[in-house]
Amino acid sequence: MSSGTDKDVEVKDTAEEHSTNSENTKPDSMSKDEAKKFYEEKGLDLSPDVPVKPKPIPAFEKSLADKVSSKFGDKISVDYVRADRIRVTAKRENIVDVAKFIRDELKYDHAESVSGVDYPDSSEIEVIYHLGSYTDEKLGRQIFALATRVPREDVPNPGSDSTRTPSLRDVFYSVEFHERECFEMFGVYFEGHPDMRRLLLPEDWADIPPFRKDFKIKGR
Amino acid sequence: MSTIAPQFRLSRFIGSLFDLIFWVILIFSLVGLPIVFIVLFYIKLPVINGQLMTPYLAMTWMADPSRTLPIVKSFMHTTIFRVMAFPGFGFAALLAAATIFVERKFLAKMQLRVGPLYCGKIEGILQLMGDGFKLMSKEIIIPAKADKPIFWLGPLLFVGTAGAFVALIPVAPGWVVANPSVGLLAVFAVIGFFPIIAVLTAWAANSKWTFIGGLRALHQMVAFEIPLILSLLGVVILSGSLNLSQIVQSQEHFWWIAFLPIGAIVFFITILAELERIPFDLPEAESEIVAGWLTEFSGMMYGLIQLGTYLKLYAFAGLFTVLFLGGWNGPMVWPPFPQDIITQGITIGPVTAHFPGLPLFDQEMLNGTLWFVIKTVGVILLILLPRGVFPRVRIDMILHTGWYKLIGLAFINIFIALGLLYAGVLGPGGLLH
Amino acid sequence: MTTQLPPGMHIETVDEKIMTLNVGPQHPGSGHMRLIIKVDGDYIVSCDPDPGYVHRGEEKMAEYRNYIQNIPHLERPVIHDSSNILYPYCLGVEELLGIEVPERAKYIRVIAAELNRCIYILYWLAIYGIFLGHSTMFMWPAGDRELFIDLLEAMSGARVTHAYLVPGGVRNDLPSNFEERCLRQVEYFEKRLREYEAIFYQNPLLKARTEGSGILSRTDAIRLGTTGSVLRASGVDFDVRKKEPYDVYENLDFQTIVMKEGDSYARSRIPYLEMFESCRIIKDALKKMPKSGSVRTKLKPNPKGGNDEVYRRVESGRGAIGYYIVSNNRPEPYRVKISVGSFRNLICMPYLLKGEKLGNMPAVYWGLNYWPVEADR
Amino acid sequence: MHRFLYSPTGLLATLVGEAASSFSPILLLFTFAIVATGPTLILSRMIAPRRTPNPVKFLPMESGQVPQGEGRTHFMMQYYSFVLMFVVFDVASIFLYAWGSSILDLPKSATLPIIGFLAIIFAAFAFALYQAGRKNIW
Repeated sequence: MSSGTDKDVEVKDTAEEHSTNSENTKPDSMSKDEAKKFYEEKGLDLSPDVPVKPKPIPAFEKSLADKVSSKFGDKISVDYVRADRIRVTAKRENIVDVAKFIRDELKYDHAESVSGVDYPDSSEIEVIYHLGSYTDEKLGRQIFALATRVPREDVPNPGSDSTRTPSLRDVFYSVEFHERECFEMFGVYFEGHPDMRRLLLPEDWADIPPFRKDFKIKGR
Repeated sequence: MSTIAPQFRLSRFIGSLFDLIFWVILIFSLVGLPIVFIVLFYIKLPVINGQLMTPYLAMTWMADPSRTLPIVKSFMHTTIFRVMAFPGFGFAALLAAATIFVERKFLAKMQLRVGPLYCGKIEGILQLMGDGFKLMSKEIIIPAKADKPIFWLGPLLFVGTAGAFVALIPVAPGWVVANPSVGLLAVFAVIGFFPIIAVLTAWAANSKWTFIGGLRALHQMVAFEIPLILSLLGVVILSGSLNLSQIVQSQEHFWWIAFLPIGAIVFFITILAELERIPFDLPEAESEIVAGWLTEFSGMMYGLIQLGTYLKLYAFAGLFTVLFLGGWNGPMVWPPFPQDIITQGITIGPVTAHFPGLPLFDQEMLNGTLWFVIKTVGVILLILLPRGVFPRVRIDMILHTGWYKLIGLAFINIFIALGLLYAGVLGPGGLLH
Repeated sequence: MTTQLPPGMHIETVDEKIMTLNVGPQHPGSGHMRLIIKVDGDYIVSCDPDPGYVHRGEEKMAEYRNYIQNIPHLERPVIHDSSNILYPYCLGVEELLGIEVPERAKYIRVIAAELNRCIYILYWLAIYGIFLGHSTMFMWPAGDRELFIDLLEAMSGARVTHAYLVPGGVRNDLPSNFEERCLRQVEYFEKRLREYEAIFYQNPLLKARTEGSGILSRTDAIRLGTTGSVLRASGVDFDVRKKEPYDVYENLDFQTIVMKEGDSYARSRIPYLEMFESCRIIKDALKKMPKSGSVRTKLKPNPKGGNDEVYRRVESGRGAIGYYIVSNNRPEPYRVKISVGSFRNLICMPYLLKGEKLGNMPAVYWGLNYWPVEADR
Repeated sequence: MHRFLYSPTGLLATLVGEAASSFSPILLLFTFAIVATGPTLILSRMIAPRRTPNPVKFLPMESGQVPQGEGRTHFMMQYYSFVLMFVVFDVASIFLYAWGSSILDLPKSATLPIIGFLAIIFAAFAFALYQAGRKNIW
């Protein structure tokens, strides 16, 4: 992807660019053995006759990720940069700053979703904000995944244990209901959220937050 | 266990029959005979075949066929018959029932459906009956904190008031239940009751939705009562009378809709609002306030309200016909009663039967009724039509329409009527009279 | 805030005459959800949406089933748009497993998705009509849905829950003679759509009622992160089909419908106009589709994703649907998160209804293109 | 004797007067409608099932929730100005009928004061509507 030098040209044929982009990757496609090795590293289990197409690191996304990492340095870690997708993990202390930077400098303006992922093995819960942009034409196909990790307690007490992180509601207004959902499904308390109440679950829900891994579906 | 009456004994059955006969005789002599005497003393009875009718004599129509038709005919000229059957309740209820069926089929055709189809084999003609039985067999649930007497009274009052409205509509020359000299004012008085009943039951039900619905009914009256009153002033000016029958007679040559189309339009719009039909069905707006003031009604209470609503629909359509479409006036299309049946009787094979007292109705009355029904049904269809075309409006739009537009149009209508009168086009000595 | 309290009205002063209304879940003007509305007379002073009456934990259930078993139950949140809600899942799983989809299958998927979008929008439009008291607008779209239901039944064998899209392509090829039938029905449908315009959208009473009610400005639409028709009605030109074209949407000829007004009328009109575009897409796709070829890449039985994650999104009838799938080298996904347009638009409800008249509530509520079952998942 | 018993005017007319007797059929039809339809309520009460009562069944409609607050409250509906105007102008417009029904008997010069009256009403309408539009929150 040609890093968005000229805006008009880019807007007109983003689609074309994308296809040429994948063609460009073809010359450096690997041989069958190499591909097998590549997929084994990734942990993929594929039938051998599936065509192999590893993706290179696109330039435009790389430039965005570099902006973030040059600003925050060690405070964040860039997990991956792929076509249209960037993922950055920040510490929960500075996630608000990172989010503000992403909003003001990179022009991402809304959150598409807030997902929690429970990792009982490392005793952590990951909260991932998928951010998108409506205002910036170049970012139309981009999703910026901003993740943070919060400690997880084995006996959860939602709202009054250490499973808490600063809310991004003042940065991205659109996370309001997503964070409420994350709160009741994972027990992650978002500090500074004005309206941290239950949303989807029944009023009399008395069990642990249901999307944690130690909550088992009955009959399974 | 499958027998219908397992405890059946023939002797007891016969014994119970005797019991029954005893009680019938007892009750008849204690209650029936006094009633006969009361009728003899107080009710005006007709003279049939030169003989004054008495209740005892009335019984003889079964034995003497020559008396049958005169008695029936004399009965038809009593107030009781008018109230119960012809221009009154029975006629209106029949038309109302037909309206419900026609509405469902008509609307279905408009919306590319078939409508009622199965009940009654032919195009679901008995659907209404089925619905009636269904409503009757449903449990009536009254909210615990409701004001029970008022709540029970609500549907009855509604039907009664609709009946009172029906009483004022003249159907054919001389065929009207009540003919007061200020009939139009009586109409206004009766119309004013409907929102009051709505508010009363809404208050009695002790539910929020009914309460808001009742208030909306009140606001609807506030918005449309004055345009309704003012739009009819033109008709009164031109015909010079408040009596509905005289207003119809005044339209013998021209219908007032030809001269006062604006008034007719305003009146038609206010009819839709008073009937709570679709562009203005705010008191029952189901997507906003469940069912408005009808929310807590269940079973037959709801059925009675529906009956009252359709009686009201007939009465308003009749009023429109009377005021603007010339009521019963129309060319004579009803064939005269064949004279040879009166003079020679009906011959079926060897038997010739004479029916003194024929014809039951005179030609003028039948013709008038025909025209009235045709016009009224037309108006009813016109009232049903917006339901398939328009969405519901908002309460502020209703108030705005009523006060800013319809009242202005009604005033214009009054000046048109005055202009016609003073320009010498209409009125006594006018060009067209 | 676009809609302020009416002049002369303050929450503090009107507190004691406020009435709390529970709109839903058993209310003809609500779906499977509840709006706790406080009204002062005819004006709504606050609105607190309470979804969750049909929450079934689809995301949790997905963690217990393997990638193929997940297909039928992941389309349950919105069965009227079942192809579109499965679409991003298939795209995501294909990306996870590194599968290529045959060219013909891509076109068939697009056709199925657009047919399903029409089914959904017609259903939505029917309810929009009856919410505003327009019963004809309820019956007509509900009847015309049958056209597309029949087509999808011919394609997939099921009338509503198709489960037609699978990772690797589509479940089966088109039946014979499908192209002519589809073209004929779509062309008939376009004629019908123009009649909708005459009876509904040009209706003066409808315009008077919905124009200018519940205005959502462009800035607010972006700030609240709305999506789909709500976003486009506020003047933001964003459609995932254009911005991030998946499968063959980049080859097809269609436009994004955008309106500037941002009121309830615009929100109701955008989906209607999009049905014309859907018809164009279907006709174009039928023309450009390869006439023969494979429609499905065979997967290995019980495939495993790597230690990886994907986020894929498509444009559904209610806006962007995004699937966030985390896999951990097992046949079942480790976590599936469905970001649906309905849930994202829910945030508008307290925002738009405040200060609105009670009579505008159905128009604003349903104009948000909010599908309670989908929002709850 | 005979004449007294069957007087042609009838009892009602002699007692309450000619005018009232022309209204009495309205009341008669009002009563008849109630008498004719009321028994359906009783019939319905007889044939309809009455299942075991429970308190939830008799709650007022609250969309499936436990009712909160009273149904009969002090509730201010807006558009008060229109209600106020209604109270005034409804009576005024009914008065016009007294003139309208007798206009054919009146001399033409009698119309002028009425025209003046209409003008006053119209001006008052306009002023009241202007005020109502100014304070639309009434």
